[in-house]
Amino acid sequence: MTLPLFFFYVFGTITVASALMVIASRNPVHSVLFLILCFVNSAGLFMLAGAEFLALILVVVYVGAVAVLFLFVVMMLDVDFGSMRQGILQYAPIGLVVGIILLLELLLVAGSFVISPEIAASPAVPMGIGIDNTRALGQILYTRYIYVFQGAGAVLLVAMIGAIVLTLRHKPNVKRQDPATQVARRASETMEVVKVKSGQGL
Amino acid sequence: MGLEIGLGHYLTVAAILFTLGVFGIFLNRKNVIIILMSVELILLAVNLNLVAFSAHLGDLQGQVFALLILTVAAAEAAIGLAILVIFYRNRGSIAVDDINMMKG
Amino acid sequence: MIQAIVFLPLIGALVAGLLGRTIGHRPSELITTTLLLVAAVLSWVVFIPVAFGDGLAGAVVEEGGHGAVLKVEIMRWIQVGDMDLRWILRVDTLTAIMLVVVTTVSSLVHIYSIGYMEEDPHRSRFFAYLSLFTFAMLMLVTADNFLQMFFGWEGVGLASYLLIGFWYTRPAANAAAMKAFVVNRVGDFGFALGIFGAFMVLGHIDFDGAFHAVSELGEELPTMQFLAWNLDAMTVICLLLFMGAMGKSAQFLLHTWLPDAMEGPTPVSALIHAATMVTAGVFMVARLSPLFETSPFALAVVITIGAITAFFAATIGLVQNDIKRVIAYSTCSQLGYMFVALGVGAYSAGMFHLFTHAFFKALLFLGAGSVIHAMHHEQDMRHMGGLRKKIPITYAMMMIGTLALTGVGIPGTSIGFAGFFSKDAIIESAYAYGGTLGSFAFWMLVVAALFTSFYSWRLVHLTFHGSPRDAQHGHSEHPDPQHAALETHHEPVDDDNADDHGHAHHGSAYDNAHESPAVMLWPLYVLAIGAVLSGVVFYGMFFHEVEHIEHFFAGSIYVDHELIEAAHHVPLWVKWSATIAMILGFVTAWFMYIRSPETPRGLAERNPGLYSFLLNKWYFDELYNVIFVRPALWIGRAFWRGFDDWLIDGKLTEGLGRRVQNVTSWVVRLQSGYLYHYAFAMLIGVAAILTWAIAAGGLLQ
Amino acid sequence: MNSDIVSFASLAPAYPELVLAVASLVLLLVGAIINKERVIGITYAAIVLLLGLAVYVAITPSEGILFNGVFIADGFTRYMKTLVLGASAFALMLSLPHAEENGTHKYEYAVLALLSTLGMCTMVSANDLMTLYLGIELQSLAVYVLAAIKRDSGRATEAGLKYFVLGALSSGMLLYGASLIYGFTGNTNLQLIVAAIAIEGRSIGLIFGIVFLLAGVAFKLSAVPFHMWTPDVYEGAPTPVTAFLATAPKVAAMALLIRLVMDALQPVTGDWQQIIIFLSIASMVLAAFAAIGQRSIKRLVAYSSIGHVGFALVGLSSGTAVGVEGVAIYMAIYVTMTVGLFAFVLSVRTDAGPVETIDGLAGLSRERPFAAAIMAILMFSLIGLPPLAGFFAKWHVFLAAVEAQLFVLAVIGVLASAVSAFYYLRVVKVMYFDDPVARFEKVPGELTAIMAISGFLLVTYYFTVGGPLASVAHAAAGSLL
Amino acid sequence: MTFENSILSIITFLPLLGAVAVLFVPGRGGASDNTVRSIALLTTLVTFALSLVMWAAFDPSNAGFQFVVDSAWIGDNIGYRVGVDGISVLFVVLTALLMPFCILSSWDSVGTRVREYMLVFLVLETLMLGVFVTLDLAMFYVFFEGTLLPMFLIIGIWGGKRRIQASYKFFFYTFVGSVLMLLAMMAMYWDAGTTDIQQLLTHSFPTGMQTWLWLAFFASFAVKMPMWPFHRWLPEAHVEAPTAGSVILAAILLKLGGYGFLRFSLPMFPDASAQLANFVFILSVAAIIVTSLVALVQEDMKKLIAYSSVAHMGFVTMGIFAGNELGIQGAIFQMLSHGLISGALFLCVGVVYDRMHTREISAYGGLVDNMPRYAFAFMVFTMANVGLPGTSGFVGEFLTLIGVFQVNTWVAFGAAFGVIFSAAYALWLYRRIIFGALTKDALKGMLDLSLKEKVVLYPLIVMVIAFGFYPAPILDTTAGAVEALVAHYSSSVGLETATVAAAAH
Repeated sequence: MTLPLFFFYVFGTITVASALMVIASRNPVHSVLFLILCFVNSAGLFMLAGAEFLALILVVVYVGAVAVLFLFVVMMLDVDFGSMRQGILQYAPIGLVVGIILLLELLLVAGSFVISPEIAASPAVPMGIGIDNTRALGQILYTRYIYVFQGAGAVLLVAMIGAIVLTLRHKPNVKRQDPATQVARRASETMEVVKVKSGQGL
Repeated sequence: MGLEIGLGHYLTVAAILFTLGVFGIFLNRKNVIIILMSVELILLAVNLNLVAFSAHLGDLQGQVFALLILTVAAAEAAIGLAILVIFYRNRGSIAVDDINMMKG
Repeated sequence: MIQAIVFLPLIGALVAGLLGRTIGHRPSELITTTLLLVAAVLSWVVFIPVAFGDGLAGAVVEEGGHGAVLKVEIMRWIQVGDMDLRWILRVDTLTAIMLVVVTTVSSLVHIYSIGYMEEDPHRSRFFAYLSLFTFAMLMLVTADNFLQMFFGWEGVGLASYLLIGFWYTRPAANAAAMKAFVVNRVGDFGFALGIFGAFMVLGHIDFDGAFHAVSELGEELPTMQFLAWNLDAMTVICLLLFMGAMGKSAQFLLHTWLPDAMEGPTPVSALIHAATMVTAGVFMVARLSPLFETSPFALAVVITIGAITAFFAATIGLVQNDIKRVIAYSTCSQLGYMFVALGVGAYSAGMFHLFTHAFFKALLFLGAGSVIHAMHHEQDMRHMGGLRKKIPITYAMMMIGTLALTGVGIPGTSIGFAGFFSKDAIIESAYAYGGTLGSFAFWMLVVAALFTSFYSWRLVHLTFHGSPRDAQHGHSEHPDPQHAALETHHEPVDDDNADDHGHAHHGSAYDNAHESPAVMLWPLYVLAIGAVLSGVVFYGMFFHEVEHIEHFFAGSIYVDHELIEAAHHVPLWVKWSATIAMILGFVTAWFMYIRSPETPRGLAERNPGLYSFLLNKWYFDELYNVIFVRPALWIGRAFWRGFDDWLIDGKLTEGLGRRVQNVTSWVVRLQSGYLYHYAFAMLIGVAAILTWAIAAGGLLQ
Repeated sequence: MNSDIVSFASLAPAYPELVLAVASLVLLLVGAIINKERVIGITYAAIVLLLGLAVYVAITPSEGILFNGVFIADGFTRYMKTLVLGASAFALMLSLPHAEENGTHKYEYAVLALLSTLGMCTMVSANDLMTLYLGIELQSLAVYVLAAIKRDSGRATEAGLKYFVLGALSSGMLLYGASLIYGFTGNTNLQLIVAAIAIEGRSIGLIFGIVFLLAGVAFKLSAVPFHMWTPDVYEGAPTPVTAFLATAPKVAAMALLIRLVMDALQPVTGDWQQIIIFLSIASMVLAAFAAIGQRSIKRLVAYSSIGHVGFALVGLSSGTAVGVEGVAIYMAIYVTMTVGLFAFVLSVRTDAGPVETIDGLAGLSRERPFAAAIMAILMFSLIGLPPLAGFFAKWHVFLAAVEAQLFVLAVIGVLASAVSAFYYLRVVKVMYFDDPVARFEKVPGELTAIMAISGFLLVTYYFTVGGPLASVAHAAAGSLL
Repeated sequence: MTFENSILSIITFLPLLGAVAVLFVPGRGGASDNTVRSIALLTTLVTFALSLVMWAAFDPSNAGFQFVVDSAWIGDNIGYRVGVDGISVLFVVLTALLMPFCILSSWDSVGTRVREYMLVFLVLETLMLGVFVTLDLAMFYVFFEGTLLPMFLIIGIWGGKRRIQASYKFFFYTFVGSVLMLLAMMAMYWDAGTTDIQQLLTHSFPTGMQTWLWLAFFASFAVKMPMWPFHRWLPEAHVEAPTAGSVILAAILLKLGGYGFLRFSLPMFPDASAQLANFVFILSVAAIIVTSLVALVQEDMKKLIAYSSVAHMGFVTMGIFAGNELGIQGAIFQMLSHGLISGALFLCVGVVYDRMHTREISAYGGLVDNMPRYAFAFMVFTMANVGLPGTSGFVGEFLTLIGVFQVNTWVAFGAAFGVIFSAAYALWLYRRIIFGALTKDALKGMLDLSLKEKVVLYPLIVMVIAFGFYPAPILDTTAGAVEALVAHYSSSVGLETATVAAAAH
């Protein structure tokens, strides 16, 4: 057993196990933590496959942002998880059967991979020989895949607008900026000169 | 089993992850957040697939694709959580069994 | 001229029918009657040269045709493919005879009705119907093709229906009218099929064409596939056609409508149900004699049915109490005679009897009408009696009619009433036909002659002789077994008497009885002349000598030389048989109704079964009710409620609807609202498709 | 790797997308700045923009493959984009009346709709698995938000949540399929995939990839068994949003599906054909039965749209140009009918608010004869009764199926349409045969106009648009193959 | 735009124009209702006049299609093609003829939603005319199926108590039948490559395919006719429909099935027609006998007449599949004549229904006392229904019977029972309604025919009788086309002209 293989098994086993715990654990906080574990180990797998940039991104973006977001929401919603009903697994057996069939079928695919040499010989976007993974990605991301890149930007924009429009609440006693009113402000409305007679209040 | 890390290894792990993700969606009665996490697992499985294929084929498309998926998945998570938050505000619960106003 | 004869009645009918209310009753009556009189005169103008001169004026012998015929084309009718139907008026001797009979009797009936229907509020309608009937009958007799005949055939059926149901407020009249139409339709069913067969086998639908085709058939007769069997085509066709004749002429099995048809006004009975329409069957068989002659079997059937009818109707006539029903059964019976004549091949004899019968039977009916009129619409003979003094002219006329009907005359001489000549001619022909069938027919007819004589004289005795027996004269206290039987069996006649002119309102019907007005008596006189003389005058043309017959008919019917010769040379006892039977009948009737009036009651009491059997007309109505009417209604209801409502609607259509609802509620339950179910459904979908792709896509090789 | 973009003009085929992207940003900014009372103007601007783009796309023949093969523009995309843009525009128009009540008065609504439309255009023009996914996500994410935009409504948020969760699952499946296809063909570009399949032939991985990919697309189309979200989301989401997601995204998804199967998967036609046939039959039959049990108009519409997707897929099942032509025509007519339908749903109101149940329509024909008449026409058209346009839609797709000798499919299809007649007729029955129970409010002008346009097109289809539409669709299908 | 190529389009779409006009009549209520009625009447009258002009210009000696317009329209598979031949021309005239009567008969009896009513009727007229004039397969379906829609509304909106069930039943029976036909049409297009009926008539379909196509067409036409046992929708639809609806249903819509058999089944699938003729015969005879018996026990006037329609349509199907000139000419004639007669009978029922608002037979009796004119009209139509010679009802019955007799005596034998039964149920109906004593108080105040009713019924009387005595105008018009059809059919099936089926000596 070579070292990479050993690490593959380590990462792979932990990934699968923590994924199982994600869906099996009763406490959502635990789930999130297992999810983080899962991602980190997956990053290891990515690394083993030579996708260094993606591995790092996975850790940075997922563990650093997404998973933490999950954790944040879980905490914020402040659900009383103790009183939450236990999942009644009445359909579990049939679900299990169907799931296992699906798994077996997918594994069938895993074992059947063949690719003709012609295709293998001429990849559409070959990995540059001698340049590192990050650079290779960078070279095509802003040229060849500019459209996709910009599109991904749009997706993020949608996510931003969506999150704002859905969750932002204007609480009445919170001071906030309102560009429209601020721009529309006039001097005459903002300042009033009042002569205060002495001895009297306003 | 060979001594090298084969494509099959990756695909197997991805398949298991995918199945677990799917399981998480339909066996879960407790909590919608778990479902969202299951979705992340599925996407992870896909990414694993793509990276493995990419490595095996010596082709970068898979990695670009995976990168795209990561981005989109982040956006998806944001929106999903946002919807979840307003759902919670309306109903005071995120139990899957409670998402049942409309049916038939 | 022919057009005038045929269409004048139609014009009359249209005027009276459509404009009757506008122009009033009397003008309607006058117009229709006048038009018919003109038609009658014209008919005689056509007929006299045929009978006494040198044949039909203007007639030509067409090449390949069947004798001297005068044809007048009116217009096209139905032309499809090989079938070329036109409205053509065809006149030959046969037609000429019928023209005379129809128009004469009809015009007399018109005249008579002016008096008879005087009180009726719908008189113009009545006259319209009468004229319409006459038109239809004339179309029937002048038909040049099967279909035109069928037109007339159905037309007279319609008119008969309308006239029987003329008094539409009476349920019995409506029922009788419908029955007449429907039973006739049963006959038409056969007639129509016969026409189809004739057209298919002979390739022509006009008479000349068909006759020509028949004459070219030769020895090898064609066969045809009819239903499951391959049969001799001509036999099939003739039998089917004869079925039509049976319906129209009220022959055994299809006779039930005729007695009920007496619900109509009496002039109608005289015109339609005695003189003209019912003889259409006879006319048809005579007209189609070339066809019938090709099928001995069909002729045998004609003889059998005719003989049975003659006998069977006479037996029923023996015990009937309604004056009109007696005459109706008599008509039925006489029609049987005619068919026997046709069947044995003595077509001319059959036509002869038709001719004479028209006169004396119309006379009897109109006479009976006069009696009924006198008795204020009382028709039950048991309530009559002794009317001789009250209505002497009617009595005389009825006597003449009875003498003619019973066939009084001296065999071997030319002395006798009309019926004597024609009836004897038939009986002799039947005997001459020979064989088992001939003997059977002969004896049936002789017995029928005896019965005829009996019931005719019974009628005369009950009505005119003896002492009055109406309500005031012992109606209440007579425990007559006949009457008892009558009450148990619900004679419709009885119900009707209650309807309009119940005698209770009039005091004694007998006391109030009066002779009919002149307008009703004059037609009687004319008919009486016919009843006396038509036999002796026309005997020569119809039956006496073969050459004479041939010349007279000029090819319009088939003439069987040998048979007629043989009929003239039958043994003496045969010639006397009918006369003897007639005398026996007379004597019995005299004994039972004049000499010893208790005898009938005694006889009836001793033979209750036979008596009710006869009184109830051999239970034919009941039988038909059980085997045809009720099953038809039952099947109708079964298919309606059972098939349509229960099976198609309940089980299939609406059942399907319920299935759909079931499926729907099941499908809707699938949509549980739970996310995990939805996700699971997607998963199952994918898993199923994957599995199927593996299994069916052959991916594992 | 060099870009193939040499000048601004060479971007011409992608102008609509670029304009949409830029416009959505601009409108977002404007919306943030301008006065609260005027934000509805953003929606108007978006409508005008969409209509303008629709016309522009329809009349400008600029075609080509851009961005190193990830983007394609040809006759087919022009047809579908026109439809998508038009449908979006009309769906946005439907958000104008009663905007406050439906939560569609925010300027974000229009911006998100524009971005979603951008996603749809990307879907239509996708020539690469990546753009395909990108388009779907862009479209979906925006619509998830829209479905829940009435954020204080329990039903709307539930609809958004359901839609989101199941949508995410479906994208997962789609991606898994995409990854398999990529792995087994070595490419993500559709043309290159064709070439690869031509060399490789079928393999289990490829077929599995196709299954997953089609499952993902079927979800967007709401084809059975991936339809489960549809009734709930249609019912829960604000009506204008339902109108939006029942029209344009369906067209885009259908265009995507057609591009995918007819172009990329051409060599394995036999395999995907069976899947499509399965989806088609399941959709037609299930929708026909399920809809009978519905009381809510919007759920009825949901099942109806499921059924119609099934019918449209009948055409695609044939795998021929005629079939594609049929689907193209079908989608156009479907959009017309659906827009009209939602205009009706929005227009029927009593004092107590919008009428939501079918029984609530009782006697409508007496008080609002015009709306009822249009609805009756719509219902008959949805049944597929001639001479209305719905019939011609079915004619084209079934014709393709018969030509491909898919007789069983065709027979099941027509029988399903007979069953479906049952529930459509019920609406007519309630409106026309029953007696009124409530008073109905007056119909706003824009809805009347939309209903009138829809009704007019449906009724006069044979005389007006039928011929031209058929020839355009013919050309579109021709350019694809 | 010449007369030749525009007349059919004008006739077909004129009512639609009228419908549009009706739509835009201003105002609501009485005055505008009258305007609407007048427009509808005028439109239908002009249409009828034009149809007569067309008939006059029609050349019966030409067996092909006339006034043909042929232009491609939607894609390459649906065209605007119209034309008439001897088979269809008279149906156009019949349709145009009956519409004014329908409008007139509903003048007073329909008081609610008049505008919609007239609109729907005018649309229906266009659709019906379209069925007969179109020469494009797809458009045939469009028109054929399109008639469902207005009829559904007519029954459902203006119908009686059980109108909803009736309209649903009507809709589903016919719809399910026709969708199968739709598929068959597509298969025909696929095989022949055209939807042009003129070309399809010369195209010969493979024998195996013919059977399936035939069955699919049969599913539609048999329901439409309706043939037993697919008839169940008819009695209910008739009973519940308003008078004019019943008239149209019986007089025209039922004929679409027969027309379809003649236009498609027989000439396009001759082999299948020959094979399955016996099947049709069995159903026809069953229709004639069974439904006649069912009619005998009905208690509702309209239902009785409806069942009688089913029986009469049995003659039509029988005649068509006899496949000879007599049978087919007879079938066409029977359809036309039944159009007049059954229409008239329903109008007659409408007359008393308008006065009494019940169709129960037992509620009537003795009407002749007060309503002699009505009784007369009813008598004429009853007798025509019975098939009395001298009425148009006879000619068709006779020709179909004699035609089928040459092919199969069993069938003729069975069908001839209809002659008996029809008399029974028709007269039984007449007797119960018209005859008898006038004892029911409710009936005593009933008035005889009004002027409008006379205008409606009297012309029908004249026509029914006139065509009974002189059917030549109709038979001559159809002769050429039928001859060609029979020649085509016989040569396809390989029969000698089936006049003499008498077996060899």
